[in-house]
Amino acid sequence: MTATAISPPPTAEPEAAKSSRGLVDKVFRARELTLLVALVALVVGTQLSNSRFLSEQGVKDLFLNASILVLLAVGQSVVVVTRNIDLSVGSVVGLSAFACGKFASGSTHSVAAVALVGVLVGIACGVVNGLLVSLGRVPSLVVTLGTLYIIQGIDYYWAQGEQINAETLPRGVLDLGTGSVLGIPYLPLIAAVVLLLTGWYLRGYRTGRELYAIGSNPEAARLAGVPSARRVFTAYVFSGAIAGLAGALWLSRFGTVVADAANGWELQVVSAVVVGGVAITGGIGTVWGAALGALLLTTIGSALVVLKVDSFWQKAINGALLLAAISIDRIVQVRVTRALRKRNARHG
Amino acid sequence: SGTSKDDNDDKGSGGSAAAGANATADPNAALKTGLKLAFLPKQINNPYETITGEAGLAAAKEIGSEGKRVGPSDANASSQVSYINTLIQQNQDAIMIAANDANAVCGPLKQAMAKGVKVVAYDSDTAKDCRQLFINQAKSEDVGRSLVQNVAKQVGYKGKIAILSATQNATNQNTWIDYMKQELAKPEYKDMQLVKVAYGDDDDQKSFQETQGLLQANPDLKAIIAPTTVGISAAARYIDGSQYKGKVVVNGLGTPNQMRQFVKNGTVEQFSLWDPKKLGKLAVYSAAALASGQITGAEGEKFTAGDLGEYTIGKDGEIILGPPTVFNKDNVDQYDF
Amino acid sequence: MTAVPTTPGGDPPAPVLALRGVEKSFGAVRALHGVSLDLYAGEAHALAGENGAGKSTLIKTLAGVHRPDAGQVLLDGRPVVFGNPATARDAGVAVIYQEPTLFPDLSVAENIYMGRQPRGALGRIDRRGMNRTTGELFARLGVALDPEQPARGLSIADQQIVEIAKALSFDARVLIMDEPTAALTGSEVARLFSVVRTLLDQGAAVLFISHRLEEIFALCRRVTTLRDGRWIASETLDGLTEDDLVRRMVGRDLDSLYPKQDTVVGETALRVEHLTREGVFRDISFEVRGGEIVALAGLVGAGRSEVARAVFGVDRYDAGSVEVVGRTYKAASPTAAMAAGLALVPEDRRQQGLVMDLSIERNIGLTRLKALAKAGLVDRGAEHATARDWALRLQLKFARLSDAVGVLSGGNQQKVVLAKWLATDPRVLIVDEPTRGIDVGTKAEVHRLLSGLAAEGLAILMISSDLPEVLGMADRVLVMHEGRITAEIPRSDASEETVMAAATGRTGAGNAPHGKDAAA
Amino acid sequence: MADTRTQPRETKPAAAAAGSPGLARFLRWDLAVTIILIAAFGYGSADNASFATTGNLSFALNDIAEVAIIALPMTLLVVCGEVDLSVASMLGLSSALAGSLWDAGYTFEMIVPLVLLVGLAGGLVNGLLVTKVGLPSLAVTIGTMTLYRGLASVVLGTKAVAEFPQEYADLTQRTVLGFIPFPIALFGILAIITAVVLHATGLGRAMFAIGSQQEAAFFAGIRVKRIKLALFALTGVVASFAGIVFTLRYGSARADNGMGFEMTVIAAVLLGGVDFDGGRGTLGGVVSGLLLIALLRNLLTLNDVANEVQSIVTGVLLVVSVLTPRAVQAIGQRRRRSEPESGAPPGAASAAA
Ligand SMILES: Nc1ncnc2c1ncn2[C@@H]1O[C@H](COP(=O)(O)OP(=O)(O)OP(=O)(O)O)[C@@H](O)[C@H]1O
Ligand SMILES: Nc1ncnc2c1ncn2[C@@H]1O[C@H](COP(=O)(O)OP(=O)(O)OP(=O)(O)O)[C@@H](O)[C@H]1O
Ligand SMILES: [Mg+2]
Ligand SMILES: [Mg+2]
Repeated sequence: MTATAISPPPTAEPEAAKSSRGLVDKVFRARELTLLVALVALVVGTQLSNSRFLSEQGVKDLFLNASILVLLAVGQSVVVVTRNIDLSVGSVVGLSAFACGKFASGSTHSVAAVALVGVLVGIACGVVNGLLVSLGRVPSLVVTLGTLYIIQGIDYYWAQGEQINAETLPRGVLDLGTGSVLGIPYLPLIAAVVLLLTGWYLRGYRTGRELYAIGSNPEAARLAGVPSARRVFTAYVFSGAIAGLAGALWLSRFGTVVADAANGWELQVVSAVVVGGVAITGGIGTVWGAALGALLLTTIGSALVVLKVDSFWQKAINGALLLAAISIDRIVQVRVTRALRKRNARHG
Repeated sequence: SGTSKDDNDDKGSGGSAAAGANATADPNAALKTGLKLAFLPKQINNPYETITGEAGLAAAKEIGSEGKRVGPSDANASSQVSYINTLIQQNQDAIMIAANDANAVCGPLKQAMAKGVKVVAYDSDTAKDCRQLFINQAKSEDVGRSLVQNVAKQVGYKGKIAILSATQNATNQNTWIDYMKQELAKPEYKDMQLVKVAYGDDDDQKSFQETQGLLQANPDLKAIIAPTTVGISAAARYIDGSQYKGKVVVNGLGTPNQMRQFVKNGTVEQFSLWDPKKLGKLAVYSAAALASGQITGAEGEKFTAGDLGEYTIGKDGEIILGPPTVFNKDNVDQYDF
Repeated sequence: MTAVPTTPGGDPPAPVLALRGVEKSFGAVRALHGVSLDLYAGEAHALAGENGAGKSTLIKTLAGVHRPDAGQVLLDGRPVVFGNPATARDAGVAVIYQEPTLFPDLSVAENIYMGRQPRGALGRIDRRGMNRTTGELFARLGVALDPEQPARGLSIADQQIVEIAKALSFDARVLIMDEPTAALTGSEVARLFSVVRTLLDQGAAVLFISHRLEEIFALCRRVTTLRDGRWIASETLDGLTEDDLVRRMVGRDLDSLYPKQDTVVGETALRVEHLTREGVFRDISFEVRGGEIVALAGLVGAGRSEVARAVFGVDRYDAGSVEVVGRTYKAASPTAAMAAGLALVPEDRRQQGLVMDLSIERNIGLTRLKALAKAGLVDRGAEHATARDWALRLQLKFARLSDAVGVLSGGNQQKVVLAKWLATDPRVLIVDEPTRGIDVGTKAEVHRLLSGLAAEGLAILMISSDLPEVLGMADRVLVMHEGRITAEIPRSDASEETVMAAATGRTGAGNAPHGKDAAA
Repeated sequence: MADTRTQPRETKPAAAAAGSPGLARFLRWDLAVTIILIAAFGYGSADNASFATTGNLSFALNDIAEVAIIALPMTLLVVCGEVDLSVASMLGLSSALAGSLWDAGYTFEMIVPLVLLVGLAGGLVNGLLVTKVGLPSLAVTIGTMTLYRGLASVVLGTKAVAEFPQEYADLTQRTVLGFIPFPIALFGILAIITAVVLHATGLGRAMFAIGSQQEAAFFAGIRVKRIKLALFALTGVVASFAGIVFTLRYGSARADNGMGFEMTVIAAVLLGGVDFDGGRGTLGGVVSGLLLIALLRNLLTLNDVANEVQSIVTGVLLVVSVLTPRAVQAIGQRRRRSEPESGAPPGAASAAA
């Protein structure tokens, strides 16, 4: 071969590569930034038209409303980055909330015990999902659509139309939903702690990165010796546990539960995750984005009510906003990539 | 045929006409036993429907008949239809239905009546020619007007009020709301202003957030009327945990068990409801009476509903259960449902 | 069974890794049939064989991807069972697979260190350390890749380099490379070889697969040949000629590898003028006439594939025009390009060339759905007949035409891609790396085929990184460098020196249409 | 296609199963569903005297008419690797629109084309967002699902419009051959057309190719985007047509009509053995899946099985429908452990814009 004569690549190249990478990086970061800007704009705009929006009560309500969705979005993201999905979350929350209610109703169980029951119920559901998806190696959308029906059926079968009333619940459980420390209600606090820990873990730990690897290219993950089945299983158990916890929180927040708590929430959760920039095709996205997505969606809901938008329009506007969010995100991404290419041209 | 009813309204007379065409009432006929009576509630696991239905089943047992409850787990118009058809196949003697949609269930119900199955609507009516009887828990007009009257007294005939309803399509809700609006149009309410009708979809959490939204949008709101059991308890619970406690009146239709704590802690002064158990019971008795030939559904016919006493069929085959009970801290402990 | 190696020390050492009588079948296909192999420390061992001979299967058996149906894997003389890739890796076996397997969404550094990222405080990943060591690996390979760049968007060559870096990062005792050079050009190959030689000096054992025989001779000391899953020979390369090796691989003597026929050059079939795609290529003008094979040469990343994609309507271009058989056509989509008489055998056959799940016959029929239709319905008989004819003509190795194309070996897959495009009876055929990963025997067939097609009057534009192929097949060579055409060299003047000079931009001829003046 | 976000896909195991086609063909899931269907029918007839009566069957079939009609274009979409979750909302929007137009005094003959036009527009919105903007269809149609349902309540609010012209309403109740309801007969005709298109024409071939390897299909000159766009548009039109059928069948136009139907449609398609990742499935399987759902529902209700148990049965069927074929493959794969070479290379999918 004649190749030996060829000089090493020009020195200018790594620098160009570096700066272009910086820009790409910024764009990715920008997903979260855009969401934040949208959120702030929304809040400010609403506040300008109705000053009660950001009253103490208003802010409190905003965060209280978002907490459960944020939690579920965090759990869902962990599954979605592995190129899977968990549609059963709504049903799991319902079952867990009812189980917690049954457990707590008329008893003096501590709030920790009730939450534990919720988490255990969630873990049980997560284990079923996880086993089916990771061992059965079947499309997760279908499996979890199946378990959505199954878990809901079990829940309804058990409840038989029974309603758990707030007055029968121990004080401690209800306090979790209404109480606060240093003026910050417990619920958002719990959601924030779970969010922080999950984000920290996904970014900084081998097993966390492996979840992204599995979602990015399952076959490559296998060849790299990543125990995919075990990781995916864990992701489902985690998502289940979070949904179970959310069920317990649901009980404490609303006091009254019937079997169909969080019925149909799976789509809202997936919306939040998608708006938050977690790719449904796996490998991309952060829990920060997902949490912001959840916060944005709930805030839109609250803002529409406060802005006295006709309730008939609320749903339509929600849908349109979801579409706008993902479209703009995508268009910006494409534009930036194109701009990068042209810029490289000028440099080259 | 039937009785002396002389109604020019085609649709109105349909029910009695259909019934009267092939039968005459024999008020002295014995109540048959071994009848197969089926409840078809709006939604099988709705707690209110459960109370009504269970009481009905107990009543069916009392009279020696066989009752059952079937139904969808979502409150959709179309979901009930499959059940009606199955009930026809099963040769039930009577169907007692709380309709999710007055018209969607019509076709199959007519088929049922054509096959000799008696149809009694309760709680939420179907179109008038699709059933023989409608057991109205309370006269819709009374429910709507009295809620406004009670609330007006509570707020001193002044200020903004809002309504928190169930779903946008619920027939009974919309009827009541219509009457509320008519009542509010009267001059004595000129200082009261209905700012919004919000819909909580009979979903606890949605109702909760709608309440919260109502108060944020209208901080000077004086009262919320929630003519739905899910809505009123969610509204009360939000008010209870917020700064608005004691400042905003909550009234409407609720069950004593759900509302007891709010009445006792002062969040809610009063609310109304009929006894859902009696509603279920009356539905069963009237269905049995129809199936036994005691009545045909024509106006003016009378029958006895066990210990509930005697009832007379009104215009359009409607039977009124009775006036709603107003609950407050003095009487709420006497009820358990 | 195997020849005793002649190590410098004199004593025959024990093999580090060995296979003994390994059998492996996929359904009815016997991929390996009693194969043995010894790898010694400090020695590069070549594995030669035609497409489908079982080379990749053998490697996967060594790597723990497949478990042999019979036979043993020996590590340091002791039998071992590699249940999965991780156990093999932990035992010191690093593998570069034939097809790059990267995580597109993760950074290059994470791709290399997935599952074994260096850890710092609290067990957290030490990103800075990871990026630094990645940078060092790339420096060893003499490439300028950014460790933090996501793998998405890397060219195939860069992907292969990341794979190589990954394998190096293991500091493995055994390094197995399945056609690592298929996507690389001379300079990168040379770099790779010098790094591998260092590893050999440090005592690593290397197993190397390539269809480029000169590479085998340049790097390896011994060679094992497989044919149809059977072990043929293991011997030292000293004293062996390329012809000997080819004979062992194909079981007979081979005619010329570059059977270029002289043809009558006809009308201009493809004329590209001032074609520009910002940031990728600029001001590309050339023409290809009927009966002519024009090669587009250049280093990897020069933008050759991009030109082909733009001409074929896959990518948009910002300026310029394309003319096919005298008619300007707007390159809006492959559909339009096909209608104009163009065909493109793409660079990446797994993603772009074939639908892996579909059967062989359906893949071949895919480009001719309209032509195969009878009253709107697909004529399965005709589809089958076409596929059978082409399979025969290209000597495709297959069990049934209704088998999914995904189970064919790489070379046979490439034949299916060729068949699918030749079946459209194009006026201009663009082939992008037509013989990448194809064994010598098939390669010669493909060359004969291209040559024959040109003789029939087809205009062929051939993109190739294989310099001997370019020199052996092309009537004219266009050379690209950093998105521009830097030289146009007629067959008579084309040599490794002239082409490489233009490809590396050392001619100083700029856009000179006749590179030969500068290059000579 | 430079900017399609094609993800590298695992080659599906059936490719490997092709090694033993005899076994694979014998254990194909769509055939299994058909056998289960026949078994369920046999059991039902023996178990309950009122099951196999024409009246009951006619009703059981009519009960899934709209779901069945929508399942046809949905099958094509799923084969192409896409999905449309907005169909039930489009059904509701069409129903609401038909209701409000009827209320406003339009004749039914004017209403139908108008409503279908709106369906077309809705389908195009989905299609354009997927093909032009390049968004995943799952995300897009979750959005339009909310949007269209919202628009439905904007159009009709709380009202429920009834009293549609009897001659049209009758069409949805009339039967042919004694027990096959008109809408189902129509479905049958459409199903045959769809089956021919999917399994015997070049267009069908193209759809399978798109579903298994979009980029390769594009390189082969298949108009990937155009086909997808057309399918989304078709799905929109069919969903709005189903909305009209629904409205007439129940005689009631409401904004919440058909709530949750999308899940039943998708369940039927998947139950019929169509691979959710695209590229694999048969229309016959989907028809069997639909009939199985209809019969099971009817049988369970007839035997007074509680609604929640039915929900469990649906769920279990779904899980089994995907688990069984994999289990069969796993037996085949025991001999040849799965194969990385059949995995696609990752970066190759890259192709940045
Ligand atoms: N997963 C599989 N399923 C079925 N057959 C397979 C599978 N993998 C490989 N084969 C078959 O085994 C034989 C050997 O294939 P292998 O990939 O080892 O060849 P190779 O020597 O690497 O060829 P190339 O040089 O083209 O890469 C071929 O006939 C191939 O079709
Ligand atoms: N998918 C992609 N995303 C971003 N940039 C790319 C992509 N593919 C190629 N490039 C860049 O475009 C330019 C042209 O690359 P390309 O590989 O097409 O060149 P080539 O001369 O055809 O090389 P090869 O010999 O590999 O075919 C290079 O700078 C390369 O890094
Ligand atoms: Mg190989
Ligand atoms: Mg190239």
